[in-house]
Amino acid sequence: LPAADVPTVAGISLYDAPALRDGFSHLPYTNPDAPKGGELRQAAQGSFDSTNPFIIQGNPADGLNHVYDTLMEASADEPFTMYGLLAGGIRLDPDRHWMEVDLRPEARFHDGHPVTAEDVVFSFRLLRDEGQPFYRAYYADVDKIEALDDDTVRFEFSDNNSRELPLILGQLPVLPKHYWSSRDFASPTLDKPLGSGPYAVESLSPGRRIVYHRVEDYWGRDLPINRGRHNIDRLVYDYYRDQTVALEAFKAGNLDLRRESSAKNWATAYDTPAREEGFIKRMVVPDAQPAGMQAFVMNLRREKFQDRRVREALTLATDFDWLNTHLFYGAYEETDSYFESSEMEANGLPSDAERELLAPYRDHLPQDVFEAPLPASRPEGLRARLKKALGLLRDAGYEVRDGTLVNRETQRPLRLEFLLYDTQFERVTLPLIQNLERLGIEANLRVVDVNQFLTRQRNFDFDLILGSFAQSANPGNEQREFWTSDYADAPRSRNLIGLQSPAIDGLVDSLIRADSRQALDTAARALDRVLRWGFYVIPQWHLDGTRVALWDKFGYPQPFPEYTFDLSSWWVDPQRASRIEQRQRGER
Amino acid sequence: MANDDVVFELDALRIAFGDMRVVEDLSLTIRRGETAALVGESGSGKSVSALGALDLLPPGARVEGGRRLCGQSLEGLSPRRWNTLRGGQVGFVFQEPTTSLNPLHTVGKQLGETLRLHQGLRGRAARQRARELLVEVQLPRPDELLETHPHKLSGGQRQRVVIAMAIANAPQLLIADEPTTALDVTVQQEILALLARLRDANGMAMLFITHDLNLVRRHADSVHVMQHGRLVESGSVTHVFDAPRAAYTQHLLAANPDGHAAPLPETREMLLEARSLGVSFARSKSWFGRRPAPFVAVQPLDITLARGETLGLVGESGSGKTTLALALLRLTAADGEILFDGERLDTLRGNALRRRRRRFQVVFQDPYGSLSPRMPVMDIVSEGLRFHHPTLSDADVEQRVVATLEEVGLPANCAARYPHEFSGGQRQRIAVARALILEPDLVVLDEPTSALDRSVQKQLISLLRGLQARRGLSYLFISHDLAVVRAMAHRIMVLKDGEIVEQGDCETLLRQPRESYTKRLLEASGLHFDT
Amino acid sequence: MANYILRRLLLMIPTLLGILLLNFIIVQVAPGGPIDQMLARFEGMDSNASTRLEGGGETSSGDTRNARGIDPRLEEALEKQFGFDKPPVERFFGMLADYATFDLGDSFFRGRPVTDLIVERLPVSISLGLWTTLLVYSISIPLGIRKALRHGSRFDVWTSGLIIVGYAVPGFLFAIFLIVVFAGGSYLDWFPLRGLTSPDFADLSWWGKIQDYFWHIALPVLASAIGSFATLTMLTKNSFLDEIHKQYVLTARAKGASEHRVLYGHVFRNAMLIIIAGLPSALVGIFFTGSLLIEVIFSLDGLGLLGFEAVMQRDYPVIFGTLYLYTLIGLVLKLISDLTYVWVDPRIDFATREA
Amino acid sequence: MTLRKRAQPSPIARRRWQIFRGNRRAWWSLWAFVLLLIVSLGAELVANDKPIVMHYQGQWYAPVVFDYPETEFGGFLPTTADYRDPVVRESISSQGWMLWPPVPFSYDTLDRELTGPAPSPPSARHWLGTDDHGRDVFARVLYGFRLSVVFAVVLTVGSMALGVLFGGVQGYFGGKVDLIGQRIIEIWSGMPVLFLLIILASLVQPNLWWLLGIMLLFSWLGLVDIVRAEFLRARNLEYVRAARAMGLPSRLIMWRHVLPNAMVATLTFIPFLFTGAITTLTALDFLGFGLPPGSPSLGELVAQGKNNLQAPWLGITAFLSLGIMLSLLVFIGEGLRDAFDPRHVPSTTTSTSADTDDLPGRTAHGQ
Ligand SMILES: Nc1ncnc2c1ncn2[C@@H]1O[C@H](COP(=O)(O)OP(=O)(O)OP(=O)(O)O)[C@@H](O)[C@H]1O
Ligand SMILES: Nc1ncnc2c1ncn2[C@@H]1O[C@H](COP(=O)(O)OP(=O)(O)OP(=O)(O)O)[C@@H](O)[C@H]1O
Ligand SMILES: [Mg+2]
Ligand SMILES: [Mg+2]
Repeated sequence: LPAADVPTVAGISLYDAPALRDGFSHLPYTNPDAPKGGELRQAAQGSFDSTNPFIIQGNPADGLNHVYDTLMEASADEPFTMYGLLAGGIRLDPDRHWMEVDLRPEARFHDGHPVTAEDVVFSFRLLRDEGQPFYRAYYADVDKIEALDDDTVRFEFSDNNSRELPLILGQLPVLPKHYWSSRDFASPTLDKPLGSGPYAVESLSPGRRIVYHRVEDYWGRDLPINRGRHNIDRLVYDYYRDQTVALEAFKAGNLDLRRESSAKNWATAYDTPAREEGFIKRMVVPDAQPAGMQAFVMNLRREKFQDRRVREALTLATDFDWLNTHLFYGAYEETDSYFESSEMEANGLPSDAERELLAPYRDHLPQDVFEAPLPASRPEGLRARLKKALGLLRDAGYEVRDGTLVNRETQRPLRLEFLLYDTQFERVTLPLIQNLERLGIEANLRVVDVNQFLTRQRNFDFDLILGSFAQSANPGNEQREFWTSDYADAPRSRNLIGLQSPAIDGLVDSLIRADSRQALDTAARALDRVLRWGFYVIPQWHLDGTRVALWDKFGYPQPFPEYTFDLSSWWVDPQRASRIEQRQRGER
Repeated sequence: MANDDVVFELDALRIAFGDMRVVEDLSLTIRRGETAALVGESGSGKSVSALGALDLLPPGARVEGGRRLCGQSLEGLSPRRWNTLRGGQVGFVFQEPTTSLNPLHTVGKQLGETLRLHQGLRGRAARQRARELLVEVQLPRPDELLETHPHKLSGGQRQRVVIAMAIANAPQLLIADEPTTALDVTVQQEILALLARLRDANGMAMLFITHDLNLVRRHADSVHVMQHGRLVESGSVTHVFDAPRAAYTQHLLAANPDGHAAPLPETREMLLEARSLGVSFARSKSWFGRRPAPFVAVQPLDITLARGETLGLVGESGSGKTTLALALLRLTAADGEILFDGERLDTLRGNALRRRRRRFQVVFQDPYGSLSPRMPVMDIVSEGLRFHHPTLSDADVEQRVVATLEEVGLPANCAARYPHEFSGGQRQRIAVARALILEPDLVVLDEPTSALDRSVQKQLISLLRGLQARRGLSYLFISHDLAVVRAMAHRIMVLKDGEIVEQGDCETLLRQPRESYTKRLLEASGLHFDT
Repeated sequence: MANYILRRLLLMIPTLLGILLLNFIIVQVAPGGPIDQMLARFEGMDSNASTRLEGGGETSSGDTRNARGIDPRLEEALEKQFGFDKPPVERFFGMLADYATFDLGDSFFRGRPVTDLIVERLPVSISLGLWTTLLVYSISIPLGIRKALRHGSRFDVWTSGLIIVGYAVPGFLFAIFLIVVFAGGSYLDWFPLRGLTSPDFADLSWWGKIQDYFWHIALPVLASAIGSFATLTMLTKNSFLDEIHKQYVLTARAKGASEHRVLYGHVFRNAMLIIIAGLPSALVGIFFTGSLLIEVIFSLDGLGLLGFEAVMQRDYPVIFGTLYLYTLIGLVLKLISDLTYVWVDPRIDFATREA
Repeated sequence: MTLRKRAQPSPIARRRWQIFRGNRRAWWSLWAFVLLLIVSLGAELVANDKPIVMHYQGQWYAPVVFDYPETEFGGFLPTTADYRDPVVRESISSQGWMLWPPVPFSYDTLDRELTGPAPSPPSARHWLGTDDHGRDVFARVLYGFRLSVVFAVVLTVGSMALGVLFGGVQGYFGGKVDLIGQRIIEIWSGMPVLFLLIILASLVQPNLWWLLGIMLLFSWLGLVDIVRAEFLRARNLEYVRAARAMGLPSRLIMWRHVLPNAMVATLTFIPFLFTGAITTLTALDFLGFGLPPGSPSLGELVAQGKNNLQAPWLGITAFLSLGIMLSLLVFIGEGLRDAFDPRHVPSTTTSTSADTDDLPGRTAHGQ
């Protein structure tokens, strides 16, 4: 289709049309009247020694993305929808063979240079050729990029299989060509970077802190997409090596906001005077992002995991309730789906559409897929589950002899090794191991350093490891790597389980080819069903949301955007901020 | 009886270590310009009394009784007061000169410290004065010595350094514990004359602890005799020497080294022979400077010793006697040939040499230093025995140790004590016992009797002679005490500056010395060697 | 002596070679190399020190962005970039040639010269090392001497108790304790939580800078010193106990030297030999490898952390560069300490003693 | 002569023993340590998740010694019974009785009936609380003490022996032995221990003995310099020359004459080496190269203390266990030092002066 026939739009979405009409005034989850000003101090982990986040080398500082504008900006309220930022208009071939982008003529870098199509082309090539390796992977399907004129760029794609590519290109940060052409892009630098974004680096001291200030005359400040966003004057990232200390820093008022990853800290660490006086507040900001599957992954390449009954028996040995109450302060929810907490999660009996997808593989699939409702029913209580597990193991040809579970035929005991690279998970693995031991399984835990872990993972030299199959709201190509036969033996592949099932291959194919949200959901549910009834992993838990503790000086739009935790729409309430400041000063 | 003249006074001094009382009721007074001699049996408490008087005993010692210096009581003095007193008003010469010096400081520094503490002398002035002091105590090469560390000095040289330190500040009281034991008689005379001069010039009082009654007779005014920690007699020298009242005093006066070594058999079988044996020590060189010529301690010389023979080695302090002896036993690096019992000793090494060592033993000049501080006497004495005769049973070893200790005049029940718990003379005898217990063929005795009173000395000499007679032992006997040498030696060799000046048959040499150096030695000794 | 020194200096070359070779071989044998590390980084599996050293959350967040996998060509490119396409022998000799001219190469991961990295981190390590050493030595030695003098007294017992407590309390726990109590938000907020200086350090007056500096290093130095008092104090005490009864001490007393003079002028030198003997390794330890955890906790970028991270990341140039430098300094220090022996105790020599 | 009468078979040993006993602190420390050691050696009887003995359906059982399957007690699991499982417990107590150890938890027992989240604070049920796995801290300390002590004893003795041997030989013989030996040691100490551990961990699951072996290879290096320095000095002393004159072989001279005087340093270091060994284990656990997961090590407790600041009993317990152990050892060490110190003044005379905060031997010491 010639470009002239394609309408120019302000936003694109993966499947359907973007929720907001062209000419919307502001994003729904922003407050266009939010006051500007104030400061947000956050902790960053570790250290940094570079301000170039795009390359392999160096340890880039946090927050550098604030400095650059991208072609488009994602809405936190919709899954995989982007609206033009630098791009004033987008023309996307309905068959997704090409895309054209019209740059906003008023776009300016911080030094006043206009942002031109040349810059876009330059950035694209620079990132692809010298940037981090994932850029090369991302842009592999872009056959051609071309500046049609000063403000228009055209991308041509090699195949239409990846619906996502236009959106990925929307994330392209645009770097100033005039700046970089005289500099070495490939080696780390500590110069203040030049961009066109809402913030600029004010000061930095390597490894300690980096401060951004809001660019007062930011060219895009009044764009609808930006209205009510980027309200805070100064963004400070203080580097802490140690999380305990960072927590103390927060409590001492050196940090304004903290995302808490530990349920224990969440439950116990915030009982400070400041919280009692109402200066500190905690909240869980929900999001509708699929939780993905975090689990102990069984390596199907090993003989012992071939039997589905054995695998099911292993899953029965977890005691999530105990873990959750005793170790996690009840903070988590048990995961059972691979697309947990999303539309794609399978429930109950398969729908007709799902059945249709599943039907061709009927012979390869266990009956349960078709007949048993999800979530799979499991006996209440550990003893009962162990009993069931023992039964399953006996069916699978094992028996207990002198306290150990041995295979009746080979006489070999069932031995399992959990491989970890991180001692944190010891406390959740050991109870499981003890339960397995009650079944007579000789299980043990092996904690090795990351390097060895990687080597063994690459060679698939493990029984069970902790794996995490993260899912986005729009699963796509990556599913192939997760589940399909092609990747089962490819070194370093993410098919940790070693799945080689035509049924799954087929379902993944239909998922990727889905041309509507509906079709995608159906395919995902069918896939979920098959994976779950295969008992390939021992699922763990998830949290639907982000735990944040903050000094109560922020205003934020409510309800929160559905999909992402987005700080750019927050603002500082001057009154509360000064109250907090008074308190801090008073105490010192 | 307070008197302006009284410098130092002890009143019923009692000293005990734990429940062991070592000094009982010692009282004495010393006046200005007076030399009081403290004599007595080895181990009778002389040194302990002197140390106790100045609060220098190790912790755990209890001192009771009155002590007064110039009429001022010494009880409960402040530390500061003690510091001005010690080294300033009171000079102290310790019995063990070898161990008394700080091993890590040069002689100059140690002398300088005394001068600085009490006279405030520093830098050039202090150095100048220190040099003068060294010259006064007859030390050779004073400039070099000032920069030398104590371990490079001979026994007598160290003793003189200690004396120099003691008199550096013209003290009112000088306590000298056997100050001249390591000195040859000529130097001894000069030192004593020096002390006498100081005494007369400054009105210094002197407490002179010694076992050498000759010296007492010639240099002291009054004498106090101790036995078993008690004062058995005191009075003026003439009084006591002419009419001793106490039985012990009489015994002591009567005891003189006498007798002679048993005559040698006709067929003289050589035990030890050394040819052109020489020792030299490298002098330390300054950075990048040229290395100065080494210091020759022993000029290449020949020496022979027959089986059953005693060779007396005499000579000026620092003349290389100790060095020669150590070289002979391969205990210090030397050039030349050494033959022991027909076997080349200088080429032996390792285990072969070690095995031979049983046959030649040595008593070091510094007995204290040569005893392992952390070993009880029992272990010290039995150690060699256990090693060289591994077959001996524990009981046998123990019994032999006890027997040997008894032979040298130490009771057997001292076996569980550590070296520092003994008196100087006792330690010397421990060292002798350690050497003798191995039943060697040759014993090198480096001043073995310097800390012994006459009676014990006599006992030891007769023990040694007895052993020689019975077992055909050979001795290399180094001593300054010509009377003892005469009682022991068959032959005498006179050493000066590392060279043999004269050697020959004992009696002949003593009666008709040829060299002027020997003559002076004999004169100074005050002994009369006529038949 | 000059001869001996020359020999020692010459022997440093084979020693250094030996150490480098040994390390080179072992490091090659160890599983996982920088390329795996690099790839792991892209997969979001970071292996820096901090993640190993602390407990965090119970959920591991995967990053969808990287779900795309890694281009196999990248691996080759990396290999070439890091020089792994050459055989090990060639790499080893190449490294030696560079080291001969003190060229330590560039870090794989940071893309900067190793020398720069080291120089950058020196202020932290020197601050920590210097003040800790000074603090420890200036307290432990007099304390040890005093304890020796009052051996068995009540003073001796309670000070022993105190330093033992200091030793027993794990340094990092103490550091956290200090932070919570003296720098955190819950109790006293007296000290800063991290870093060597304040962000506005450059604007401070001369005096303000000094204050700011000490204000910052007070807690880290205290935390890293706390455990070091015990050994040194006890060592000093025991060596003094050993010397204090020797005859020469008596002589010094008889000279009228004050107790202080006796102890510091006479006994000190005799007793200090073993303390001097331990000094070089203590110095190397404190300055270069020392307080990893303290550095992590107080967010200080020091050499300890640099070394540890280099090991974890298999950043070979940093590993070998620092190793080379530390070893060289260590060897020199050792020579110096040997010479100090002779200077302290002139009786000491290094000549052979035959049996 | 006023020599004290002593008529004991080995008077010197008696004297040392007496001095040691005279030092009350050392004496009690020794007792306390021995007691702790004995208790921890019998840890299985003190803290265990199995009854010591039990009576069930007229039969006797000793679960601490023998494994009985749960089926024996009416359960369905044919594996070793979990006596803490309420079902099993009920079944047994309805038809017999059980005698539990004072602490009914072993080091790896998860308290499944814990009421609150782990780590839970000290209570009657868990005297020292639970750790963040939900395991009884007291039981862990008890077992951990044993493990640590075994590790530390072997490591200390081993590194002492090696350190003294190598340092001594180099210092005593000097010359080439020293020159070359020192260089070898320098090279050796340049070994990347961390990498060796990594390699080890990739070959085997490191256990106590493996770690011990590796640590032993390097831990002695710290002692060498000090022992060497002492030997370099002592070999020039007069009594060493005297010993040589006696014909003693070098090994005996080193052992009997030089070593006792070089012992100051060595003896001082023993308690610290000992606890140092435990800290080393801690560090290894910390880095993840330590004992297999779940092992009761004090090091792990320390790490937990750091990660669970909200549960101070973890850190405090770890600190107290280390502190008490070290104090006992230091005090015992001081007692030993005194006992072997030839100059030690028996307590009868010092008892008065020792307790006044005064210089010892007021009158006698001078000043
Ligand atoms: N530290 C000590 N502990 C126990 N007993 C000691 C100690 N010092 C000395 N003695 C004992 O005290 C007694 C007196 O010793 P002292 O040194 O005064 O003898 P002395 O008269 O000087 O003998 P000599 O002439 O042999 O030097 C001796 O029996 C000795 O064994
Ligand atoms: N290690 C050494 N280094 C340098 N010079 C030394 C060393 N040992 C001894 N001397 C010097 O060698 C000379 C001889 O010393 P030696 O000890 O043999 O004398 P001596 O005859 O035994 O004297 P005394 O009768 O005083 O003991 C002395 O001048 C001494 O200074
Ligand atoms: Mg005496
Ligand atoms: Mg001599």
